[in-house]
Order: sequence, then structure tokens, then C-alpha cells
Amino acid sequence: MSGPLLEMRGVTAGYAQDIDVLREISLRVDAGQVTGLIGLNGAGKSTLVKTICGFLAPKSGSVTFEGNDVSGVAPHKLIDLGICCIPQESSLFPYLSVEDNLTLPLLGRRAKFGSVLKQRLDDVYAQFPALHEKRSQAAGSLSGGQQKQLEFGKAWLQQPKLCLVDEPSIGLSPRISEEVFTWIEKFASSGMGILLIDHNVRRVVRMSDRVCVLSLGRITAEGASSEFQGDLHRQVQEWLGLDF
Amino acid sequence: MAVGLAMIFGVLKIVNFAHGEFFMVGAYTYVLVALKFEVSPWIALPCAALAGAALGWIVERLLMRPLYRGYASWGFMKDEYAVVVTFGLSLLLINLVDKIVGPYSYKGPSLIETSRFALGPVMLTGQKAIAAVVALLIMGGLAVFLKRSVWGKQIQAVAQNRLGASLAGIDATRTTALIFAISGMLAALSGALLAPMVNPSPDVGAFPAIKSYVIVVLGGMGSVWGAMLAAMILGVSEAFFSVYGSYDYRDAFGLAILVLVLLLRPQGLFGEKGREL
Amino acid sequence: MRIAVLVCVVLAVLPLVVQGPYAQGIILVSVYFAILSLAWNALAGYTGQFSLAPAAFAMLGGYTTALLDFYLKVPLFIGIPAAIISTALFGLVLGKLVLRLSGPYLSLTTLAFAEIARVVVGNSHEFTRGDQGMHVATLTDSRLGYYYIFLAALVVVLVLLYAMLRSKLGRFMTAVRDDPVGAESRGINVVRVKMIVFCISCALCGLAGSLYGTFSQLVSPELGLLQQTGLVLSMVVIGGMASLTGSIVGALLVYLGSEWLRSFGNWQVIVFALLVILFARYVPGGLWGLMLDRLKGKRA
Amino acid sequence: ADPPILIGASITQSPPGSVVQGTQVKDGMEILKDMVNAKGGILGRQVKVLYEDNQGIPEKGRAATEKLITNDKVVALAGGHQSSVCLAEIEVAHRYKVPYVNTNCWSDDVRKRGYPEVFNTSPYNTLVSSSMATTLAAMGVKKVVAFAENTDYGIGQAKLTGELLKQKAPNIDYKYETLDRSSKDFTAVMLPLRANPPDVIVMSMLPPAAYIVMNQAYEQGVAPSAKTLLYDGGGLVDYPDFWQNVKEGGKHLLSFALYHPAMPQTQLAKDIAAEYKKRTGADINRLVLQAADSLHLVLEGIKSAKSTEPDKLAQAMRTMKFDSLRGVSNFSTKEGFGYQQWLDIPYVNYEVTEIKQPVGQTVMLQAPGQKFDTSKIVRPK
Amino acid sequence: MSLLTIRNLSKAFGGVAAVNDVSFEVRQGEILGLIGPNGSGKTTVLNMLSGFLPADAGQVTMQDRDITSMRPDKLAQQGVLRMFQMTRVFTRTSALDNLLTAGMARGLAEAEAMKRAQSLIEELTLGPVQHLDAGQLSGGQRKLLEFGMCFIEPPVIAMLDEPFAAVHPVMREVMAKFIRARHEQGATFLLVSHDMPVVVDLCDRAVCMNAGKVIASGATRDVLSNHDVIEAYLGETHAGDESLAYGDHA
Ligand SMILES: Nc1ncnc2c1ncn2[C@@H]1O[C@H](COP(=O)(O)OP(=O)(O)OP(=O)(O)O)[C@@H](O)[C@H]1O
Ligand SMILES: Nc1ncnc2c1ncn2[C@@H]1O[C@H](COP(=O)(O)OP(=O)(O)OP(=O)(O)O)[C@@H](O)[C@H]1O
Ligand SMILES: [Mg+2]
Ligand SMILES: [Mg+2]
Repeated sequence: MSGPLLEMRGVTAGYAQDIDVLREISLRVDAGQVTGLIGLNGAGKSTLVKTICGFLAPKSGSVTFEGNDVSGVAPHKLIDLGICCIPQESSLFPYLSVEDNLTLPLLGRRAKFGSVLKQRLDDVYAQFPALHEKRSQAAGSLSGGQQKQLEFGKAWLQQPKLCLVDEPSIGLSPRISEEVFTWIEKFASSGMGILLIDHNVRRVVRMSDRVCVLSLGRITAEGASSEFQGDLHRQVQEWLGLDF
Repeated sequence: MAVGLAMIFGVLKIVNFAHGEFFMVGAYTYVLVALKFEVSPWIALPCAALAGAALGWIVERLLMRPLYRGYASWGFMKDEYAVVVTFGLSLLLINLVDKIVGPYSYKGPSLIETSRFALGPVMLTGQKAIAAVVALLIMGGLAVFLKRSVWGKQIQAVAQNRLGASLAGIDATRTTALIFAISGMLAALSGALLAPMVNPSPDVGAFPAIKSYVIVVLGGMGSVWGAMLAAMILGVSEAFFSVYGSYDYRDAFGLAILVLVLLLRPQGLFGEKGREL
Repeated sequence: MRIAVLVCVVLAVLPLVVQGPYAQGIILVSVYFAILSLAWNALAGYTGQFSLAPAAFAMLGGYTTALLDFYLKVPLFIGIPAAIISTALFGLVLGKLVLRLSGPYLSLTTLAFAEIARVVVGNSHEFTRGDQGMHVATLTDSRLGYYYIFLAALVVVLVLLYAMLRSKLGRFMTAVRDDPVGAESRGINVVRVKMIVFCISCALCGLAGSLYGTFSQLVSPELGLLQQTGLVLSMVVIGGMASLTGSIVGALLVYLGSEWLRSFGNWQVIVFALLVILFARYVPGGLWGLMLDRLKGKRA
Repeated sequence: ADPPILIGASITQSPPGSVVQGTQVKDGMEILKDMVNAKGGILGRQVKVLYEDNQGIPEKGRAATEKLITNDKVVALAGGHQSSVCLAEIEVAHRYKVPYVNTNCWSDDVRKRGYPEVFNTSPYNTLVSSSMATTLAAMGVKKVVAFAENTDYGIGQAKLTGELLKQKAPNIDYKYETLDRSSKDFTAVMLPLRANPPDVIVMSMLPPAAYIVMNQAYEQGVAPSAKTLLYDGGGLVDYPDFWQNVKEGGKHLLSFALYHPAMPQTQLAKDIAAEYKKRTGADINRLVLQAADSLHLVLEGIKSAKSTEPDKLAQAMRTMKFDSLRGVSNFSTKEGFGYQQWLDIPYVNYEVTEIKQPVGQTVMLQAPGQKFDTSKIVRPK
Repeated sequence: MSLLTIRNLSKAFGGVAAVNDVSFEVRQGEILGLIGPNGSGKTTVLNMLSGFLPADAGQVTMQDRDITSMRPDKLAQQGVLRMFQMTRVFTRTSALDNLLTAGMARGLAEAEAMKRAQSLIEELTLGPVQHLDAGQLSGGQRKLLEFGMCFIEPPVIAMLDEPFAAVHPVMREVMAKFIRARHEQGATFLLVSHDMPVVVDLCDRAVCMNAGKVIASGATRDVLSNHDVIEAYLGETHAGDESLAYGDHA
């Protein structure tokens, strides 16, 4: 495939009129690759995801997906384009059952997903037995980690072209978290583009094809992950402009 | 009526002061369509429903939008905003109808022209019986719609997590408008069904609205079945109380029931209590 | 707060300019609403407890004074404090019942209470003379005298609330509003905070209602109409939630505005309703929010 | 030219009060005012009536009255049509010593305050109750139930009727039920009556609640029935929306009424009726006439005092020879319910026997000044 | 010496035993790790210990006083503080005022609370956002803020539910340092975390739960090398993985 799957060019965005959280961001995600995004707390990573998803309108710059401008597209249309987002905060419906949570995005689009629904649902349940066990319970009653698993299940069912993953490992037990990352790699190798945000720098570097460092709303370093080997600790601190 | 309210309120957690006026608009539409155009009341009934739905839709379009602006970023639902806007709306609708249609009340034509008949100790008119049947059908249909259909689930999803709903590909805005339209429709329908009995006048909505609020709380927010059961309990016990107790204070009696229930079950009869921690 | 003081000062000298009992009377009534707005704002804006019964408590306050005056010939200097105490007690009992509820449950239960209170007062003909209302003695026949009595009450309420908000309680109130569970986990006795604020708010409404009753020499169940509550809410929202100044300014603006709209004659209420809707729709942060934005804009 | 004479009217023009009444009051006053102005006005000045909306809320009435007096400087007030509002307004009128003509506040309390500024051309509860009690006594019934709405009007009238019945016919078993006028379902009250029907049910209720009660009484088979008659004391048939709200249930309604075409009319009253018909297409009723009459009183007072000074005006109204539209005059000065009240306001009793029957064609049971004729009552089958 | 003794604690939700007959103790002045797979009941235990959830059965004593069904605010007054897995801050209040409120709720005078709040803001690098409403903070910033709120007045025991989640490693170290410092001053900690390196680094002892039951407890290393724990929780790759997120740190 030629050209990037997702490309941001010179995007400036923010919540208030006068304060820009993101400044002049340029970033690309290619199909079949994992692009890692790291940065301190409050650097603007989640804001970046929200901008891609259309929750925030960029003040300048453009976001293109498969060559089409998507900067003004409403969030609910993304699923049809093939973009899926696992946000940092919860995207679950606490009073609906686990199964409804999983299938709801697809039910409205039966034409597109109807045939594969059952199969994929079984896949998810096989992957996360806890969800199978609690499939008719309200999603809100799940434990923190189970909820995160559910978010992943949702993404799996959709099998999008691009998946934005904001801090997937939060609250997951080491074993599950390992499995989730394996999944992500599997997704990528099957041709999906992934934007991965996580605080586990070492793992992000290990998994990603490219890594971007976000600091105070700007991309301060970017490159193939091979450039990021070695003494990450020092390097990261340098990029971030911290001296401890 | 209460069920419509249960929707808007349970689902969106928006206090709609103007719900009673949706009721009033429905009742008036029914009466005026039936009387002025001299069509069968069976045609006027859907007209009323339509009017209610349209009104709900418009209200949402024009007035409710700012409520969820910025929900992506921990937007705070401004319930006070909704209260005030719907308060203004309620005033507006009452007075507009008062000025346009006139302050006079009208008795709506009955759906069927059988006169009264006895059913046990109570006399019923055909109208009452029909109204009850239609209402039950609608409520049952609605409950099934909410629980089973995709739309119903989408409605619930939007109510529970707007951000999540958008990400799940649900057009939250359209769904909200839909909720308002349905709830407006229900209120209008109940207005129309009751029009032959309550003789609509511009401020006819106030009392049923308050009753519905009590019912909604009693039944448990957002629970359609709860609302139905609560309506029944309240109706029966109030009637019982006014016959054997004091008629004057039967509303106070209704409150006493409410308080009792809430003391035992703060989430209402059928309300679910979610995990909070 | 500085603006609130300014407003009070302006109100204090206003009678020099605005003469005639009618105009002064209007301002006086808007001061009544300002007190109600402040009381409700403390409860809803700062503590997050969305009561829909402020007008009902004003009515109860008014009736306390009126009943004491009517049956026991209790002088007003006892009758008015008695109204404060009785509404506080009512608030205590109601609060015990409803403050365990949250969000819309609370609103609706207080709404039901308000309606029931009104119906009971209106239906107890033997005792309260029903919807005809009760005649109340008056503090003074001088309009100007009353004007300053109300103004003094407003200042007292304002100072009280200001002090309250500045104190520990004030911080706890906002904490309870933002996240009751979080507040509890930090060691705040949420129920007590709610209770105290609820009682104070009710008592202030009671005071306002009682003063008002003696001013108009009449208390009637209409004091507790839901519409009145709606009016108070509009005032607070239009002024700006969680702002004392906003409440006062909102009350003055809305009430004076609605009087001014009398020139629309027949269409007065409609125009008023439209304005309320438009205002809330386009200035959702309230006047206070608008002003803050302006100030910020200038600084930036 | 001289500035117009200003007269204030605080009436209900928007809910929750009775807009129906407010509209009729305004119509009546406007018609008379226009007629007077067309003839050159009073004392060479035009007359202007300033209306304020009180929404039927006493407090609003109080504020409106105060505005009219102190801001607009009206010379007198007229038009009050709801007792609770009147009671608040007369306080203001009394304080500023401005004449206040009560158009339609029936509560005796308005008179009992004994304010010399307040003139009552309105019917009063004692009149209605005592007439109804007399009728009931004449009918020789045994058991009477009254439906009283939970307002001062309803309960006041029902109580008074009870007291007067005790004097006039102590053997009648009388009780009253208070009904909430905002309620929509009165089945609970009807049920016991079905098991144990009274001879007469007295209605002390106003629309729209009254309509609902009547419909439900009919639906439940309580009244009007062969056994039980319905007797109204609130002038329900006069309301323009009566027949569009009450169908079968209105047939055989006995009615105490303050207007009937058969009553003697002054020429002016006839003119007003014609004009009213022209303007609204409806037949005139008693409230429109009462409203015109109260304005008429003020204007005649000004004429007679040759002044708009409040105290002179009041003095003139109290003492002058005045021809009312309804042929009554002379205020009583007795304290109590009759204070500054036209005591002998004419009334009739009639029975409606057909749906949508014009008042003129109803069965006259008691012509003005005559005795009630029980033999004319037509009972439903 | 035992500070907190938990005996036979149980809690079921609609027939499902989330916590099933759990007993362990937290010793005075230690940092105890509470670990276990997702849904094993850790948060539920914390909810019961901090008074937010009534226990179905069992008993909790603090220095021989029964605190089983004490109200959360009473417990907090006595220095039993907690952090939530899903952050709970006062969203419409500025970050600084959040800390102030927390301080005053513990009975500090305003001036003193202010002083400490400012120094906490400093230490947690929240300076640039201290005047933003807490609802506008990023996920990690909010975690840090809530962390700070527990420490404005030294806790007797702090129960931290996933304090490091969503926090950048640099800040994790700051937090860890902070915990150690308070630990040295005598505070006791009950730490729930899935971040094994930190658990190893900080905790003296650990308790591992699975499906509502305690399956292992003892010295941290022993627990982590326990066969059941590896099977249920860590998974093979993680066994013995003790490096911090940067890798080359240790
Ligand atoms: N709703 C909002 N209004 C104003 N400012 C906001 C809002 N949400 C976030 N911010 C600010 O924007 C900046 C970036 O936040 P963002 O959530 O994107 O950070 P992040 O990189 O995802 O951090 P973390 O790793 O902690 O999740 C922060 O400084 C935050 O205070
Ligand atoms: N309110 C509730 N209603 C129903 N089930 C609940 C409720 N709270 C907890 N549970 C269930 O109890 C179990 C334990 O949940 P808990 O939150 O304590 O797990 P946890 O150990 O904290 O997991 P995690 O590491 O994922 O946060 C879960 O299976 C959960 O679904
Ligand atoms: Mg983030
Ligand atoms: Mg947990």
C-alpha cells in the first residue's frame, strides 16, 4: 500500500480558545506497523487521540486517513471508515450487559458484520474467559482490569484498519497485559495500523516500528525504534528535558 | 405519560420541566384536529403523537444541544441548564397556547361512542377502557423496544456513556433527538388519550407531570416496568386512601408512600444500583 | 464578592434616585428573590444538592409567622425568628429523608414535597384559610423602612454565606458537590455537610418568606408555587451558578426585567419565557461566567 | 385636550389564573368604555382603562395594583374577579385610599374587612348560598352532598350553604366533599355516592375542574339521574366553553344564575349585549355585564362627584343615586358580609334540558323575584 | 506488630463471591503488596477496609479496635486513607484547592494546609496545572493529584489502588520515593498494583489473591516465585522479571 494510513500535518489543537495543547503536530501511522507515542503525563497524548477521533476540532493543520481529510468527521462515523479507538477513560456502557457492550457497535451495522459476528465473539471469549463468564452481567460491575479487557474485546470485534490504543496496560494483570500486547502485534502483522500510547517505554520501543516522543504538545523526537535502543532511561530523560 | 418521562429522565438524566406541556400539546392537537377538521378521533390520535414527537425533536434540536457540548473532555452535564430552559419552555408553551388557541378547555371526542357500562364496582366508559388498552399496548411495545431492539440498546448506550457511544459508531446526537421525540410522543399520546376525560386547558399538564415525576422516582429511574408498576400502585393506593381515609390529603399520602419506598430502596422499586467504586 | 458589595451599596443609595413606593417595592421584591436565590445557590451551586423546594420553604416560613400572629398573637420579632427555626426544622426532617438520595431522585422528591406542602397548606382551610391566604401584621408602614429591612437581611445573608464559603465548610461543600465518595474518603462527613447546608438554605428561605409575608401583609399558598421555584432557578442560572454575586445580580435582573416587560401587556409572560430560554441557551455560563470570560479576555 | 381619565384593572390574562374570566371582564369593560368615549367621555375627558395581568396570583395582583396606583396614578380600580387576588389587592387600595370596585369576588371576606374604599357590585357567597339553601328546603330533599373545590370560593360556599340549611331545613342531611381543582380523576369520590345516592349534589366548583367532575358523575351514573339532581351555584352554563366540555352530563343541570335574558334589562345593558354579540359572536353573560357594571359605577361616580379625587369619588359612589345595568343600586352599610354591597342582586334558577340549549330556552324554575317552582323540575329517566 | 487485622472477610455480589473468607494482616510500618489477577477481589477488599462497602461476614480490627463497619469519613479522620482505582478528585475545583480541601478535612488549619499543598504540588510536578480544575487534568495528572491528597497529612495507613497506573515512569519513581520517605517516617502502606517491578522494589511482604481467596502470602520474592501465583497471575514471561519499565535501570 502506498502512502501512510493516517497522517497528521501541522495539527494544532486545544480545549480552550487561547490555550493550545497540541502544537504543530505531524505524525504518521502506516498500515501493518505499530507507531508508539510516549511522553510525560499531560504531554498531550490523549488530546492527540481525541483530535484524531473528532472529539476536538484541530485549529489548524489536517488529519488524513487513507488520503481523505477526516479532521471534521464526527466520531461516530469513524467506525465505518475503519478506525477504532480505545480511549484512556472508559467507553463502556455500565448498565448494559457485557455481551451487549461487545456487540452494540456491530449490531447497527449488521450488513457489514453480521456473518462474522458470532465467530469473532467466540474468539474474544476464548481470549478473555473472564468476559465469557460474566457475559450477561452489567459491564459496570466488572473489576477495573476486566473492563479494560472488555474494551479490547470491542476493538477485536471491529477489526478496523487503524486502531488507536491509549494506555492499554492500565490495570491489567501482568499475564493478561502480556497477552494484550501479543494481540497488538498480531493485529499489526495482519495489516492493521496501530497508534500505541503507553508509559512502559521499554515495551513501546520494543513493539513499535516507529516511536514518537511528545513533550509539552510538540513532537520532540521521532524515528525508527532501532534508534531508541540502549540506555533508554537516560535518553528518555534527555528528550523530555528532565534532569534528575 | 410517566413512562415517557421515565425515558427522558431516566435515560438522559435531564429534568424536563416542560414534560407536562408536551402532554398538553398532545391533548390539544388531538382535540383540535378531531373537532376542527372533523376527522375520526382515530386519525387525530396519531396526529397528536406526531405533534408530540415533532415538538420533542425540535426542543432537543434547538435547546438541548449545549448540554453535551464538550462531553469528550469530561464535559459536565449542566442539569441546571436543562431545568431552566425547560422551565422557560413550559411557561412559553402554556402561554402561547393560551394566546393562540384560547384559554378555553375542550372535551376531546371519545374514541368509541359506546356509553358507560359497569365493570364490577366501577362504571367504565368505552373511552376509558380503550385508553387503558392503547396505553398498555404502547407501554409494552416500548419496553420491548428498549430492551430488545438495537435502537433501544443504542438509546441506553448513549445515556450511559456518550463518549463510548460515539466510539461505538452511534450517532449520539441523533439518538438523543430520538429520545426526546419518543418521550414527547408518549406524553402527547397520553394527553390525547386522556383528552376526553381531562378536558385540556393550557395548564392541564402541570398536575400529571408532577404525578409522573413521583411515579418515575417510585418506579426507579429509567425502568419502564418500574414506572408502570409504580403508576398502578400509586393509583390504587390513592384511590383506596381517598375512599377510606381523607380525600383532601390523598396526595400527601402518595408522598408518604414515596418516602417509604425511598427509605427502603433509595434507587426506587426497580432502579438498578450500579457499582460505584 | 466585591461586586456583590458594590451592588448592595448601589441598592442602599438607590432610594435617593428611585422614588415612589411602586418602584421601591419592585426592587424590594427582587431583593426577596435575591435572598432565595442565594439560599438555593448555596445548596445547589455549591453543594450540588438540587432541591426544588425553595419556594415551598419560603411559603412555610411565611405561614409560620402568619399562623403565630393569627392564632397566638405572637409579635413579629419572635414570629420571624420562629419562621427561621421552623423551616430549619422542616429542612432537618426532610433532609433526613431525602439527602440520602442523589441527583434527580433528590430533585424529584423535593419537588414532590414542595407540591404536597402547597396542597396541604391550600387544603387545610380550617387552619390556614386555604388559598385565600392569611393576613399578617406588618413591621412598619414605611416603604422605605421595609426597603432597608430587606436590604439589611440581604446583607446579613450575603455576609453569612460568604463567611460560610470561605470557611472549612465552604470547601467541604464544593467537595461534596464534585464527588461525594471522594469527599468521604478524604474524611469529610458528607451527610453532615449536606444536612447543615440544607438546613441553612431552608432557614434562609424561611426568613425570606416570613419577611415577605409581613411586607405584603399576606401569605398564600401561591408563594410556594413551582413557578416561583422555577423563577429562583432561572435567576441563579442566569446570574451564574456557584457565584454569590451572580445570584444577586440574576435576581435583580430577572425580576426587574419581568416587571419592565409589563409594557408588553398581554404578551409579557411569553416574552419573559423566551428571554429566559434564549439567555440560558446562549449564555450557559450565566452572567457571572460571561463576565469572567470578559475579564480573562482582557488580561490575555 | 385634557388627559384621559385613567382607571386601573388588575385581571388574569395568563395562567395559572382563570384567563377565561379575565377575558370576559376585559371585554365588558372595553365595550362600556368605548361607548362612553364615543359619546364624548366623562367630564369632557376620554376614559382609558389600564389592564395589568395578575396571573391569578395574589402577590402579582398586589404588585399590579400598587403599580397602577402609584405609577400610573389611576383614579380608581375595577375588574377584580378572583377572591384570593382581591383580598390582596384591597389591602393596597385601602392603604392608598383609592376606590376599588369588586367585579366578581364572591368571598364574604372581601366585605368583612370593612374597607370604605371597596365597593362590591359582585355577587357574594351569602347571597348564593342562602338562595340555594332556600331552594333545597323548598324541594323537600333529604340528603344533599356538595362538591366544593379546594378554594376559598368552593369551600366557603359549601360551608355557608350548610350553615344556612341548618337554619332553614334542619332535617336535611348535608355534607360536603372538598375536591382538588387540579386533580383530573374524581372517581374515588363518586364511588361511595353510587352505593348511597343523595337527592341533590350541589356543585361549588369552577371550570375546568367542574366539567371533569360533571362528566365523571355522569359516567359513573351518579348524577344527574332519576334519583339524584345536580345543582350548580357557580354559573357554569354561562361559560362559553361549557358545552364543548360537558355533553350528556350537562343535561338536567339545575342552575342558580345571575343572568337570564328574561331578566329586566336597562337600555344600556341591551346595547352592551348587542355590542358583545357583534364583537365576539357569543351571547352576553353575567360576568361581562358585571364587569361593565363596575366600570359604569366608577364613571357615574366621577360624573356625580365632578371630580376624580379619590375621596370625593368614593363619597359620591357611596351616596349617589345610581342606576345599575342590572337594576340594582344602593350600597348597604351594614358591617359584615353586606358592607358596601349591593344586597339584592337579581337572580334566577333554571334547568337545562337539552344539550347546547341556549339559556333563553331553559326551563325557568325561579323567575326573578318569584318563588322556586319545584313542580317544573324535569327529571332524567 | 499488627496494625490491621483482617479476619474471614467475605463479600458476594448476587451469588458471586467476590471476596471469600479472606484473612491477612498488615503490620505496623510495613509496605504490604496486594496482588492478584483481574477480578480477584483486591479492590473489593479495599472497599471494605475503607468503609465504603459493608462486609457480608468477617471482621477488621485496627490495633485491637473493631473498625469493620465504620464510616469512611471516620476512618479517614483516623488516618486510614485510600486511593481509588478510578480516580476520584474534586473535578470542579482547582488542583491546588483539591489538596487544600483534603488537608482541611484532616483538620489542618488553612495556612498550614496551604503550605503543604504547595510543596506537594511542587514535588508532584503539578505546578503548571495547579490552577486548572481537576476535571481538566490528564489521566496521569489526576492520579498524581489523588496520590498527593492522601499525603497532605501523614496517614496512619494508606491503601493505594493502582497508584502507578497511567503515570509516567519518571513520575513513578518520584512516587516511589515519596512512599519510601513516608514509610521511613512510620506510615504503613497497603499497595495494590500490577506493576511487578515496583511491587518488588517497594514491598516487604505481599499477599496474592485469586478468585476471592488468598492463595499466597509472605515475603514478596517468595510470593512472586510461588508456583500458584505464577500460574494464576504472572504468566511465564513475567516470572522473575524485576526490571523497571526502562529496562536498564537496575
Ligand atoms: N478538558 C480539558 N480542558 C482543558 N485542559 C485540558 C483538558 N483536558 C486535558 N487538558 C490539558 O491538556 C494537557 C494534555 O492532556 P492529555 O490528557 O492529552 O495528556 P496525556 O499526555 O494523555 O497525559 P497522561 O499520560 O497523564 O494521560 C494537560 O496539561 C491537561 O491539563
Ligand atoms: N458491585 C458489584 N456488582 C457485581 N459484581 C461485582 C461488583 N463489584 C465487584 N464485583 C465483582 O467482584 C469481582 C472482584 O472485583 P474487584 O474489583 O475487587 O477485582 P480486582 O481484584 O480489583 O481486579 P482488578 O485488578 O481488575 O482491578 C469481580 O469479578 C467483579 O466483577
Ligand atoms: Mg492520557
Ligand atoms: Mg481493582
